[in-house]
Order: sequence, then structure tokens, then C-alpha cells
Amino acid sequence: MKLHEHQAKTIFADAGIPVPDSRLATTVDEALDAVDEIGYPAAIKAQVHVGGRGKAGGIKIATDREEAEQYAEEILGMDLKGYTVDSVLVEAGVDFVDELYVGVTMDRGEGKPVLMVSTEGGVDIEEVAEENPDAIAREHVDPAFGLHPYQARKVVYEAGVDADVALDVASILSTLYDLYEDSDASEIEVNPVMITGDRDVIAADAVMNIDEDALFRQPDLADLAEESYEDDLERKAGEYGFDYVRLSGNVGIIGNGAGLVMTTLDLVDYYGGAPANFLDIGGGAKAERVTQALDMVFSDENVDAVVFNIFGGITRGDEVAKGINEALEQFDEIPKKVVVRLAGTNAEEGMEILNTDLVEVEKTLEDAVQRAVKNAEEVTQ
Amino acid sequence: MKLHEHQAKTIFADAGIPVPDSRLATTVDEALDAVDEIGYPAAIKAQVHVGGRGKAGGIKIATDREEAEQYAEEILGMDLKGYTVDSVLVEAGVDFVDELYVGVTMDRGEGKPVLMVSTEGGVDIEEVAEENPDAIAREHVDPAFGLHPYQARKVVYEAGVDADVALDVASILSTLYDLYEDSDASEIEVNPVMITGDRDVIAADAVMNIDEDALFRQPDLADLAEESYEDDLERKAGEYGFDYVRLSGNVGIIGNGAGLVMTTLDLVDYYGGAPANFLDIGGGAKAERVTQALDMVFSDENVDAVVFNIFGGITRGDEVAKGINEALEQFDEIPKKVVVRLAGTNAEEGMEILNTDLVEVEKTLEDAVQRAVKNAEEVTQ
Amino acid sequence: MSIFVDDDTRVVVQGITGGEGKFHAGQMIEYGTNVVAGAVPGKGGQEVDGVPVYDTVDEAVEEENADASVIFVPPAFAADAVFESLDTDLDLAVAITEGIPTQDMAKVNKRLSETDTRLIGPNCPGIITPGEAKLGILPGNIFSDGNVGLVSRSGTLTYQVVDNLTERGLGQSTAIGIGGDPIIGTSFIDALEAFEADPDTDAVVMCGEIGGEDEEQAARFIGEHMDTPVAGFIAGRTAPPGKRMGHAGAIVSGSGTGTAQSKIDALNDAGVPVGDTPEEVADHVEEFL
Amino acid sequence: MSIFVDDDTRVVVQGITGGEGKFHAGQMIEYGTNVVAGAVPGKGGQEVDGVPVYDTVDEAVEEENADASVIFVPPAFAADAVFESLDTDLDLAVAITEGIPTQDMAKVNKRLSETDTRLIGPNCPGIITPGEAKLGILPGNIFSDGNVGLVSRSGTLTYQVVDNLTERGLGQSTAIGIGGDPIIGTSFIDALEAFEADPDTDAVVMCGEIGGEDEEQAARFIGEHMDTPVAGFIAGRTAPPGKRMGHAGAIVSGSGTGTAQSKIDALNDAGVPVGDTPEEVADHVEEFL
Repeated sequence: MKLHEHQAKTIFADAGIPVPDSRLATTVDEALDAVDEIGYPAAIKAQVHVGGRGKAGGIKIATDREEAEQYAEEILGMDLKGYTVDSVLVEAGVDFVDELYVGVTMDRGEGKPVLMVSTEGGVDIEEVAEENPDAIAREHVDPAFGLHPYQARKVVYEAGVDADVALDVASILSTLYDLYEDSDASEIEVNPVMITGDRDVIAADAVMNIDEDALFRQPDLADLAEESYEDDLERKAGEYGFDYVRLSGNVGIIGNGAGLVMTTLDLVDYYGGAPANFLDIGGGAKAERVTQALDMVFSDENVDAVVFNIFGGITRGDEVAKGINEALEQFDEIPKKVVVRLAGTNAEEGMEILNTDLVEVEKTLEDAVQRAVKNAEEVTQ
Repeated sequence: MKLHEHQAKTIFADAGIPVPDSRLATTVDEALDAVDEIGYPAAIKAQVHVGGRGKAGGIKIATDREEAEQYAEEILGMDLKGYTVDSVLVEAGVDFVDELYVGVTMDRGEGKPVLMVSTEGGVDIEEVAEENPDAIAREHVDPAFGLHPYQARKVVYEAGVDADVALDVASILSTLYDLYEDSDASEIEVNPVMITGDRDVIAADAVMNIDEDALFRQPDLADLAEESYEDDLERKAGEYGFDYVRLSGNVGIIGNGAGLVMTTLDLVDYYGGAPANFLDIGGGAKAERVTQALDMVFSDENVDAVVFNIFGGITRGDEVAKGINEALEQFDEIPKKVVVRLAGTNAEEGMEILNTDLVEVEKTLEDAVQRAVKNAEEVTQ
Repeated sequence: MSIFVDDDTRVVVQGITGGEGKFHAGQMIEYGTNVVAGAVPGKGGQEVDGVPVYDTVDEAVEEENADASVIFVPPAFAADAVFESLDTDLDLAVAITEGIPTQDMAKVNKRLSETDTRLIGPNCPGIITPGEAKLGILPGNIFSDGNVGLVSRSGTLTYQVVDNLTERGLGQSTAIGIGGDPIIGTSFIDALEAFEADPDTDAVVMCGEIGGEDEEQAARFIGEHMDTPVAGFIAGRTAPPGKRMGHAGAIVSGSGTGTAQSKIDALNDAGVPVGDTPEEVADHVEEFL
Repeated sequence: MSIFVDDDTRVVVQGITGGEGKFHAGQMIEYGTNVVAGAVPGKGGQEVDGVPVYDTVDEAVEEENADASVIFVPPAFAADAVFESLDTDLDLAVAITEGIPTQDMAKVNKRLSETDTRLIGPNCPGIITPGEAKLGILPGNIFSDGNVGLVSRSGTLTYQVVDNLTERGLGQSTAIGIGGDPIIGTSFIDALEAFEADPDTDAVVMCGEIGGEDEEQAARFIGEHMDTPVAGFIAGRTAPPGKRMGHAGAIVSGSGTGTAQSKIDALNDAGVPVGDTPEEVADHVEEFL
């Protein structure tokens, strides 16, 4: 779960990490009030979960009030890679002479958190990682002991950070690690850390990704997550508790189990269609979950046809069939054609229950997907 | 550094461990006010750092106001193994049906904290350990991971604690371990944990020993330590920052380095004397420390003669000699005879500086001790 | 023959008195698994389906000689349950629980490096040796005894592939779901190594998915160390970068590592045919045998 | 010959720019110790007594091939400094610092079980191989080259005993102060084992004190595994129970374990004569040789 920049920066500031003075604004007037307080230059930054905000026009530097107004108008409400910008962070511009990258993430291969520092900050760190991996210094942390302070220093010196700011950067990195642990983050990143002419060290950006599986013990962050949805469908999926990912195609996909749902998406693509979403109803779903899942997919106006693929282990085919019937019987007209394939536990019982006036039925995964792809094609033709 | 029972119980209560209702009282009137609030039966407990308080008459149970007054009068001001009782804890009597022992301490052989639980609570656990070691269940904690909750349960079940209170006891034990870690304790012990007829679990006593070496990061506990001295000499040693232990003999001992000072004590005993104290002035002591050390030993009215034994490594013989001269020159008459032995770094320079009108000088440890023992004997004869 | 579990395996079920634990303990017993004990704090002395329940894993081992555990414990308490089974020196612990915080698993991973106990999972369907023992939630009825080993990061995808195999009469030696989390106990390589050493496994199916580099490493292992033929499948070809596809571990990084293509390429380089559909995987296995 | 350190030992001094570190680094160099670097965060690029200072131990190893460290770092930061030297895979780390919290040392102790680096101390005077190398704060001038090994929990008591030995012309192969804390890196047994294996150590002096059971264990080790004769001394015969006698580790427990008598008995049982005075210890050694 990714926090917004302004949320992460508030957490940073509370932990004692220097961040630029900033205000959140949802209207142009608020943005102007903010720059009046903060002064110029001021950065106007779109608060959306999109990589490369800057390049996409979501970050502008205003040097006077006129520019501030213009940029706030431009950015607020703009469409950034499919997301509407509802708010901007108005932030004091930092007069920097150097930019660093610092981050903490989980190295899943090692099964350990890893600290990363690079003097090539301010650019896409993943490009740096690919083109010049030696430019990133790394230090693994033993998760049983937690961070030893010397490790933060070691990785900062190894990265070649200037001696006169090295201990300040190490101190920020230590604090970031504490936050990483305390907030069950999966990733914390500051890119760039700016070094000013006065040799002050400031976190100019802030990325925090929280482990969704740990939200049960992070109530404050779970609240922030609520504020952090940017899409009505994502919000709905969050409320229902579904694993859901929205995609750009028109074949809606519902299934049980992440691997099987991914495979269903892949087959839609393989047979020439385009998946509209990933939706996993999880194990042991009862009728109600099935109804909610269909509601989700029908709510997506991009969806032209649906494939419902269940391989029952804990999940029982008859329960699923009951849910599908219930969900569809409420419609006078079924909004989108639904192809159902049931296999595994109680699949035969389910097939018998299914109201075939409302759905199409296929026996194999491959056939079901092909039929749904065809259904979608018919709608768009 | 051992906390008083009432201090430890306050910490327990803040951490959510059930303790009996109690009030601290320094006068009989306060004690009576306390029992009036708490009711009967009430325990009147001397707050001194002495083992076996109960047997020595430092704990009494009052069943009415008359008894309460009588016991408070008896206990307040009493001499308990050499310590004067300044305050009592007045505590609600617990109607218990069972007593347990639970504790957390450092197993220095293993270099790991160890949880201990026994159903033979309420008696001297060290006797239990000796006579029936199997009656104590033990579980070591890996200090890098800290306590896994299952471990607290495991040791409680292993000890044979009744099933209906086992999880409550495990929960107390978990909290004790958290306190152990958070407060840098060297030992936390509850003996007894009382089980009431209603199957409530209550910490009826509370022992907390704090690692003195960790007080620099435990400012609140360091403040409690201040309140916890029970002897003017101990308090003075604390203020001076000396390692000091008061003993019952009459030969005052000053030296540098724990092992050498202990050896000096042992030799005093070996040559027929009785050491009055352990006083280590530490490494690299300058003249001022020497003066303070002599002040300490002269303040002890039990001391009849002094031996001052220095083997210089970092400590310089000339500095020590200077300090001895300064300390003694202020007296018209030296209060007790001082035998000095200097060896190691700058010992010869020190011997030259020493004012032999004020002190006696010996070349070897053995000779110095024998002379001091003789000096002490002369005083007592 | 089989790997990791067979009908001698003596199983303790952690969390046997909970809804899921109770249901699946029953299913395991019905399948013929040697379930000798349950372990649930505070429930010692009870019985579930005739199986005695103990307060601790330690007692279950002491009293019933359990040598493997299956863990059905909610995420908040699951890491503790895993530590308990690792510290009790079982041969095997199978953690079914989905949703254990990753930082908890990093600590478990450290502990794993200090013990000889094998952990399978978490967030996995478990392991089955058809006709002998089932530790987990896999639907026993779709499996059949045979000589195909199967290892997969996904549960239902495993069932799909097994179904395709079984339909063609291709039975399984052992099938293992290693789990969909970023940090897991048993890796592809661990399972492949065991299958390679198992004289009665004549072909292996490996079902991977996006995220991490386990499949790439497994591909190298296959190329260098395996004579047993392996057929592959990789789920998540259409997954966008930066999105978690259900499994906590199924995520293509922003920089494009962990993609399906990278894994397919690595497997192909190691001579492993990768099916475009589950049916095609079964085709490949049929060709091997 | 010697154990643990000799004139090939390449020493990095952690905390070399502090008062104590600077003074003793100078003393070590004067003694002839091969001090190749200092390590102090934020002081990289400086020099102390001609020794280059680095920001990290890692750099000191990289640039100067240091293989041992001596730690003069205040208690609050000392455990971190020990971890740094352990994690840098030095052969030896000697922690002089007194007053490291015991729970910090418990963590260090765990890390020690995972590394091949030897730790001596903390709260110790260090180690000296007379005429070759001195790592720590021992006064070099009282030592002389010879064939008596010495291991002790105490600093000044060591000097006392060494003085008695040297006065009689009994030189030392190596003398080690293992430290007076409850949890230390190198135990009596570690040192005794090394002395036993050292062809040029012909007798050993072991100075113990109250607290813990190291001496008792060492006595058993001597009885079972040592041919080299050992003379003993135990400080703290007159210490009352429950009181910390200066050293954090020098405390007789309330139940009476860790007493001097228990240690003396154990040593006597192992055939080790225990002196009543330091002079008597020297007498015993003289008899051995």
C-alpha cells in the first residue's frame, strides 16, 4: 500500500527527518494561500500514485504568484496516466547543490532488509541500478538484530557521500530504517535527498510502501490507506477485501487463487483478448463474495464480457454457483455476458445448480476463456 | 541496582500486571490512613533491600486497626540486618489458594536471558533451585530475536501451572520480559504470584534489579536509584561514582581495579584482619579521586586503619601520592593510620613524593596488608 | 516414493481447534494422513476428531512423537507458531497461513538458517504424496499416485495442472505448493533437488509466477544439476509492473525485474519447455514419459 | 611463540581520536605493536601519531589489511563498534571498554556464535605478547618475554601477578585479560586451550574471581585436557553474597553459587594449586619450571 508523498513526509517530519516546508491544497485558492505562506520558488506537486510524475507534467516549480496560479490550475484536476489529480503538495523549493538517493527495501532473495545509497540521486534509481549498478551501495540488515548504527554509516561512506554531510545522511538513513521497521514498510525511499549550499541535508521526496499484510497491527497507517485510494473500483475492492488490480482491457476476470487468476488473464491475452482486471475471490468464498465480485466487475464500464473461473479446493462449486445465480437473478437483463467454468470440489453439483439462462458454461479453462474473448469481441464490433 | 518493592510494583502496574492495592507510608499515621483506605487484612512491609524480610520480622499482616498501628510502630524505624526501615508499603492482603514463582534473569553461562517458572512459589527460590532443581522450568530467550510469545506459554505449561490460569501467568511473564528488556534489568522476579480462589493472578511481590551499566540510557530508573540508597556511605559512593561495598570489618581498603581490591580484602582476612569495605578508585585516578576515596573511608566509623594499594597501569603512582598528601595534610591529626603501597607506573616517583610523616609505606602488597591489620589490632586493643 | 512426506510422517496440527484447522485436520485424516496431535494454547486435553490436543508443540512431540507440523494460525500469531515448530526441531513445518507480515517472515528466515527443520510456505496449499499423506488444504481427490513431481508457487493453479495431468493418467509422486509470499521456507531449488534425488520421480512440473528471481535461479539449477526432465509454466505474463497480483510475492518491480518473460527465457535457456496453457504443460510431461 | 597476537598482527584502533584511544594507541605503537589504522566515524583522512584514520573498520581493512581491532569506544556506542569489527571478519577484536550494558553484550554474544572472529573482553586490559605486540592498556614495562601463559579476569591483579613473575625472571609467552563482565567473548577455556596448543608455553597462570561458573568449567577442562601445568588464584574470598565487587561479573549469587571456595575446590580437584597470595602463585609457577 503506497502512501501519498504528503502522508509520508508528515511521518518523516514527525520522526525528525528534515523535509521542506509544505502545505496540501485541493483548490487553486488553497494552493495560492500556501505559496503566500511558503514563498518562492515553490514546487507544485500532484499527489497521485504514478511513477515519473515530473516528466508527465505533474510537478512544476513556480517562481512567482502568477506561475503558481497557472501551475495549480494546470495540475489540479489533470489526468495523470489515468488518475485524476485531486490535490497538490505546495512545497518550498530547495536550493540544492547535490542530490542523493537513499532507500530501505526488502531483498527477497536474501530474505533481509537492505539499505541502499547512491550519489546519483534525483534520477530514476532503477535505471541507475540497471546501467551502473556499482553506483548504488548496499548493506543488508540482519532482521533479528535490526540495524546496527555502524551499518548506516558504512553504506553512506561506501557510496561516496561527501564527508561533511555523511554523518547527517547516515542519521537520516537510520531513522528511515526505524520507520521501515516500526511501520511495517515494504519500501521507503527518498529520491532525492538534497544537499544545500549550506550543507544541509533535506528529504525532498518521500516514498513509503506499507506491507498490506501488516495493516492489522498498523491502525494509523490503515487509516491513511483509506485516504489513499484513487479510484472508485480500487476503493470498492478494498472495502470488499478483494485482491483486485484494474487493467486496460475489456474482459472482466473473476477467479479463485492468485496463480489461477493470473493464468486466466494470460489466457485471455493468449487467445487474443485483453483482460480488464485481476480479481481473486480467495479461498472458501461463499455466495455473498461471489455476488460482490460480480458487482465489482459489472461496475467497471470498460468490461464487455466476463469469465468466471473456479477450481475448487476449499472453495465449493455449489456455493459459487448459488452466488452467481443470486447475483444475476436480480437483473432484468444481464449487463454483460458471463462465461462460467467450475472444476474441483463440488463442481458437478455447481454445474447442476447454475441457471444456464443467465450464464454460459464451459468445462475447461481454455474453452471458457476463448468464449469470453469472443463475447467481448462481439460487443465491440 | 535494586529497586524497592513499591517502585517495582508501580512499574508493574503501569505495564498492566495486576498488583494488590497499596500505599507507601513513612509514618504510623500515614500507615493508618493507608489501611483505612485499603481495608483488612493488610500487609505492612518494610521497604529495605534485605533478603528474608518476612522471617526477620519486616512483614506483618494486620487484621484490624489496632494490629496495623502496632505493626507500623514496630516496623518503621526498626533495624533490619543493619538497615533502618524508613518506609513501609501498606498493601491489601490477597486471599490466595496457590503461589507461583516467575522470573527473568541473565544466564551468564549461556549469555542469554532465561525465563523461570515454578509452582513452588512463596518460598526462597534459591533453596528450591538447590534442593529440587526440576521444580523450576526454564526457557532461554535468544537476545537477537527477543521473546517469542510461545516461549512464555511453553515454560508456564512445563512448570505445571494449573491450566485455568496458565495463559494469564504466561501473559504476565511476557510483560515481565518486555520490562526486562525495556528497563535493562539484570533480574526481574515475582515471588509469589498469587492465585486467588476466583482464579485471579496477582503479583504479590516485585523484585527488579537494573543493570547499573545501562543507567545512562534509563534516566527514569536512574532517578529511582537515587531514592533507593539506604546508607549514607553508599549514597556518597554513588555521588563520587566509586565502586563501593560496605562490609563489617575495621580495615578500610582502597585500591585500583576490582580484582586487585578484592585480593587486598582477601589478604586482610588471610592475615587475620577484617575488611571494612571494598573501594575501587578505578583506572587513571587523579589526585582528587584519591582525596574523595580517603574521605569515604574516614567517614566510616567502623574503620580503624586503612590500606591503600595501587598497582599503576593507567593510574600513575605520582598522582596517587599527590592525592594522598593533599587529603591528609588538611588534618591536624590523621584520623586513622594509612599504609600505602605503590607499584607499577611512576611508583618510584610516587614513593618519593609521599609525605611519610602522614602515612606508612610498604613495598609489597603482602607487607602493606599485614601492617594495616596490625594497625587495626592496635586500635581495638 | 516421494519427497518430504510419506505415510510415516507424524503430523501435529497447530491451530486444530480453529475453523480452518479443524476442517482441514479432518480432511487430512480422511485422506489417510497420520495426524497424531493438535497444538493450541489453552486447549490442551481436548480432542478433535479423536486427535489429542496439547497446549504446546513441545508436548505434542514429547507425547505423540510428532515430526511434522501444519500451521493453521491467523496471520497475527502465525510467525510465533512457525518459531515454535522450528524451535522444537521438527523435521518439517508447513505454514498454510496467508497474510503473514513480510518482516515477520524475514525473522523466521533468519531462524531457518540456524535450524535443520524444513519450512514449506507460508501462504501455500501444502504438500501431498498421493495415497500416503497430505499436509495442507489441497483437495486430495484430484491427485493420483505416480511419477511426476510438481512444485508450484500457487494453490489453485497447482490443482488446475494436476487435474490436467491426472486426466491423462499422469500420476504424481509428490506435489508441493511452496507459497506465494516474497519470503518462503522451501524454494524451487530445494524441491527440484529433492525430486532429482528421488528415484521414483521421472518428470517434474514447475509452476512459477511473476516476482522475485527464484525461477531464474531454479532454471540455472535445472541446467546444471538435473537429469530429470522438467516442464514449466509461468503465470502473470499480462501483469502490469508495480501491482501486487494477489500473492504478496507476485509483483513485477518498477524496473521490470521479476517479469514472466525473464523467467520463461531462463527456463527455455535451461532446456525447459514452458507451456502457454496448463494443457500444454501436460503435453510436455506426456512427451517426457 | 604466543597465542592470538604477535608482531604480524595488524591492528586498527577503533576510537583512536578519543582521549583514551589516542593515549593507548601511542603506547601500543611505542611498545612496537603494528598499529596500521584508526577507525572513527567522521574522522576519516586524519592522522594520529602517523596512523591513518578511516571512517569505518571496513575501510581500514580494505586499505591497510588490518586483521585485529582494539576498541576504545564509550559504553553507549561500544556494542555497535564490536558488531562492526565482528561483521568485518577480523581475526580478533579486543574490547577495552568498561560498562557496556549486559543486554548489549548478550546480543554481541549471539553474533559471536555466527562468526569466526575472536572477541577478547569487554571490560578487560587487553592482550600482550611481550616483545611483539600489545593490544590494550596493559603497562608494557612490567612484562618480559618467556614461557608462562597468563589468563585473568582482572586488570590490575594481572599486573600484580606478572610483577611477581617477572621479578623472579619468569617471563610470559602471552598474557590475556579476558574481562570482568558477566558476558565476555573469550573464556578461560578458550585461552587455556590455546596455551595448551602453544609449544612455547610451559606453564599457565589462571586468575579467576567470584561470580559465574567459568572457573569451575575451566577446572574441568584442565583436568581433562591439559598437560601444561596450571597455577591458580581466585579473588573475592571475602565478598558477601549479592554485592557487585567492582566488576559487573564479580558477584556471588544469593544462593551461594559463584563463590571463591567453589572455584578453589574445583581447581584443586583438577590438580591446580591455588595460591593464597599472589606471591604463592609465583612460587607454584617456579616449581613447575
